[in-house]
Amino acid sequence: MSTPGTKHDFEPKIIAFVCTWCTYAGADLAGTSRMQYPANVRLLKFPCTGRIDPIFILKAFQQGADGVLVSGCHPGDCHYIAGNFHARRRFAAFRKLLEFVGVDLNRLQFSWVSAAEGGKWVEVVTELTERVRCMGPMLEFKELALEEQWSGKLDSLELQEAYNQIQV
Amino acid sequence: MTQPIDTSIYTAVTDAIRTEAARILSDGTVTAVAGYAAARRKGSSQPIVVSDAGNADKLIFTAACVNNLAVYLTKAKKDIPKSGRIGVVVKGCDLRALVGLMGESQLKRDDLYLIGVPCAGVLGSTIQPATELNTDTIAPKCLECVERLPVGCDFVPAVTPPPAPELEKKYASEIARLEAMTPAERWAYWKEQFSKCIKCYACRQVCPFCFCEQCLCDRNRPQMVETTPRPAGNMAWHIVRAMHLAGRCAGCAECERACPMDIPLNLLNRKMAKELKELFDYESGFEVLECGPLATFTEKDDQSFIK
Amino acid sequence: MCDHTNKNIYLPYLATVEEIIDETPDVRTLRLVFQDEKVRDSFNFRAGQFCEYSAFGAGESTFCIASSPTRKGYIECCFRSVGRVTEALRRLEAGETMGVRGPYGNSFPIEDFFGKNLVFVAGGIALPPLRTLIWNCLDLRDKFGEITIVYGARTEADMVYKRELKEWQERNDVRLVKTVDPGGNGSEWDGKVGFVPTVLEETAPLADNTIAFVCGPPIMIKFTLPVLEKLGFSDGKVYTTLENRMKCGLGKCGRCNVGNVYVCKDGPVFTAEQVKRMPMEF
Amino acid sequence: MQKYLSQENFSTLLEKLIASGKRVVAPKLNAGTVLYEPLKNPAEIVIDRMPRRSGKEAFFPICEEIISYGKEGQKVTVTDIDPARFPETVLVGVRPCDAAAIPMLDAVFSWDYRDEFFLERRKKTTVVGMACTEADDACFCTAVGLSPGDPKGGDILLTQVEGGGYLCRAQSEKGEALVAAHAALFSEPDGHKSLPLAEPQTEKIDLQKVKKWLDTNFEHPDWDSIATRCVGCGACAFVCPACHCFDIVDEGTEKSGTRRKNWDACGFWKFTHHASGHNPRDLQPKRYRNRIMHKFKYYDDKFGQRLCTGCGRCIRLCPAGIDIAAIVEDISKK
Repeated sequence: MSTPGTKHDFEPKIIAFVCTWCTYAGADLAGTSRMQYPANVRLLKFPCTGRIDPIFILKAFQQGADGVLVSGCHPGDCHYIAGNFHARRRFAAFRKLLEFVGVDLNRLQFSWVSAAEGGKWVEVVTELTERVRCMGPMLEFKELALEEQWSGKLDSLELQEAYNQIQV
Repeated sequence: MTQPIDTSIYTAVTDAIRTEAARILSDGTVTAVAGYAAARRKGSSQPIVVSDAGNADKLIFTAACVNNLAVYLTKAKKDIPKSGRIGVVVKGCDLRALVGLMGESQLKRDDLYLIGVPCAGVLGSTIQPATELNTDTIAPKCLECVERLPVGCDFVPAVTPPPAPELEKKYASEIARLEAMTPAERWAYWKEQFSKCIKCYACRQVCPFCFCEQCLCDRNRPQMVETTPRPAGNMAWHIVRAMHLAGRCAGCAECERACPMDIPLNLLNRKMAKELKELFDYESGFEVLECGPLATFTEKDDQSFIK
Repeated sequence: MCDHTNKNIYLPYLATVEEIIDETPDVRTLRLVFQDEKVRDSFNFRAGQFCEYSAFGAGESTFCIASSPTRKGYIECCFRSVGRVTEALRRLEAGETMGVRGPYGNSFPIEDFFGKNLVFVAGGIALPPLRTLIWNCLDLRDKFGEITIVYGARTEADMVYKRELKEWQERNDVRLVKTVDPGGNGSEWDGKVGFVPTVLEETAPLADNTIAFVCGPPIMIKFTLPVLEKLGFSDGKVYTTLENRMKCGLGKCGRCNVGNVYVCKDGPVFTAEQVKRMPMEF
Repeated sequence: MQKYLSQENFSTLLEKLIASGKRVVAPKLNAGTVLYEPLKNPAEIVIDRMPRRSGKEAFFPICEEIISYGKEGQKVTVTDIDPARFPETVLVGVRPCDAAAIPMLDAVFSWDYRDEFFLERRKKTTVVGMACTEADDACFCTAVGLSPGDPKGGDILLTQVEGGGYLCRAQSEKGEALVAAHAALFSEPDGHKSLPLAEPQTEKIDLQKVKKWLDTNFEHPDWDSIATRCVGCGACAFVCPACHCFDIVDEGTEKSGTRRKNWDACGFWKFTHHASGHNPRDLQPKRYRNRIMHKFKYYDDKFGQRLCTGCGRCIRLCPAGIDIAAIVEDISKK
């Protein structure tokens, strides 16, 4: 486990999509209890895990996340009765899809963290952060974002210069 | 080794479709029949809506009748008149799509008159329509078809389709091949495939299940998927498409057939179908279900992947 | 007109939002000043022309230039926030930067109107395309005969340019008839109640030596044209401006055409005679 | 001036062009599909199959940056694209139907305002065409007044000869310059006989009659039956060598990003949809009518020719089996 204040070569960006009723409160509890956990995680609060569209996860990776955490109420505790049951099925399917297109599932974590589980929150976040740190940056989507179709590619300035020299 | 596939039943099927269409049009059972008609190119066919019994003899069925006509009955095709009951010519795979649409309350069984086709298989995409059907030219979906005789139709010509050729199931073996790769290899595979995508949305437009009046990808507040046909946006679009079809796709493979760039889109759909079968024991079939696998849940669903 | 040879025709000028005027709860006017002094001096346009306005990160949107070419040093655009770009433009605060490409399209042949009476008929958010011409004419007031403005909106609150309507009402060289749809009038409403075509018929401007300008939603135009005809206006003496979705504004991108007429190049100003020859595709 | 270029020398020519730093674009396989793409080595070229997409991509990229912008505090900077960065290109193995479309696009991008993105790329590209020796029943170049050996739009036309190699005819300054720069690879054409050219099966269509019908039949019940089967995708427009409609979109955030021009299609409902919700072409038949009208009337009204070269791609690839050649032929007989 990382000790706060340790310098690392790579600080992963972790995006956490959490439900407001359980996990957000759990993270809040961790904070008010002064528990330490990596500052790499950015929290986005949703009314329910059922509201977390798989496309959000995709978008997070596209926008530069190295790891994504989705967390909500334990089964049976959903504020909206069944939101997390639906989410569970959806994410079970979505992670299979991501795996099939070549996303390493070690970068994606799902968890149930209740409002009382500040400790579990710290544990989940720390483990994911450290795991992703070992894996290094998520390059696939970032590289993809920089790619052009061949027809839209421009000559780089270096190439241009080299070409001009051939011409002379 | 290439072996011819017997499509001789299609002559009888064509005759039966014509007779039945003429009957139901003239006795007022339906106001129109959606089927296939011959087109200009040798051996080719195209969808047609016949509303006059006199035109029923335009209808045909051949191995080039590849389209899934269910798409013309969905909300996305508002322009097709839906005054009264409509007859539709359906293959087994098309019927599964219609059944799915009924399950999603998009269609009512009573509004349809289903003319089922005993099917010996159809041609694969981008094959010249005049080509003879054989084990090389047959659409890959037909090799995995288990329902060559549609069930639950109002009319099915009394002919028996020949048994399916025992051939390698291309999707299953391709999925297995991809699953055996490392994530990086799979990423490279799909990246190459999606690099061909031009965002023509043919895959979406022909899909019976893409009936949203406004696709997420056509909405721009917020723009969840980039509209530009660049690698990043292409990847995002295909992931979104596969996800939105998971648990709904009936396996008609229209997306793959329609793709002008030969992207193996049905592979994604088949993979999701395989996973949903394993996870929730769901398979698309001929029985109308109240809820698809991702629209319902049980308390005992697998959660081994959740901490 | 700016010189575009060998230049990136899609490159916008940068302009600063100098003033923001809320016309209605969802319609806003932006007064823009070009950041480049040379552009500020050289940017000339005629009443009726349009620009492509961009909010960087959201895209471009097409509106007419709503200010008069006689008022130098700035231009104004007026838009209802309904889409991605207009919402982004609405988020801009005074002092912020946006992009402007233009001016594009044809314009009102104002010289042809000298010595004539003018009737302006506008509905709702369609006043801005005529407002540029109204001010242009008012700034050259002695060159025209009588000027009548019939302006209608759904409700009092939906009326744009309220301050200017007041100004026109107070001027004795302009006849302003304003109207709201039945039910859209408040207790202190001092105008008429009724739809624009009906009110226009009541107003009954003389057709003799008069040019009419109509701009509004398609349904209003549809019912106004017959009224004008009844009043004796020939189609060649009725002008309107069309709008269609545009991307380039330059006659390339291929979406604004009505039949073989490109609204961005051949328009946006057309006579009723021209419009009647077009297929119904706008 | 006709010259002979042996198969071997053809490869050498490509090799030299690639080595000189030029972008050599030719039909090649990408994940199982033949597309015009930059060659890494001459062996990649595929000449016996028609590329799925047309050659227009070399000048009219599927997606290109037209400006980039950045915002810091209240200060916005907009950066132009330097046309010097458009690569010098040789487009090789272009089918006559693709080459013939290039002047059609020239007209659009150069009338009135000049689109330097297209024109500059065009200026920097030498088009080496290749006459067709095979045609399928979707090909209809002869029906619209072209032919499998038509030299229109190219700088050089290659014709395959018996026993391998090509007859090479340079037909523009650019073409002659290319031949002259590699003169050693070419020899006299004596004795080399070109392979018979393809013979598309379609009969010539009377395009004047088509135009005449279109002139007066914007409203006609047949439009509905022609287009009911259209599913509203953009496949036909995107594979078409002559379609040139595009979209302009911003990609990025408010802080930084690019403005891009990418292909668009009149078949999409979104194409003409106003933000207000109004759509002048609200139904698919209206959108399909625009496609036919644009190709055989509007473009003709403006530029005096048709916007179709009969490549047949839209016929082969239409998911709904719409056959533009059949439609136009029917119209010509009305």
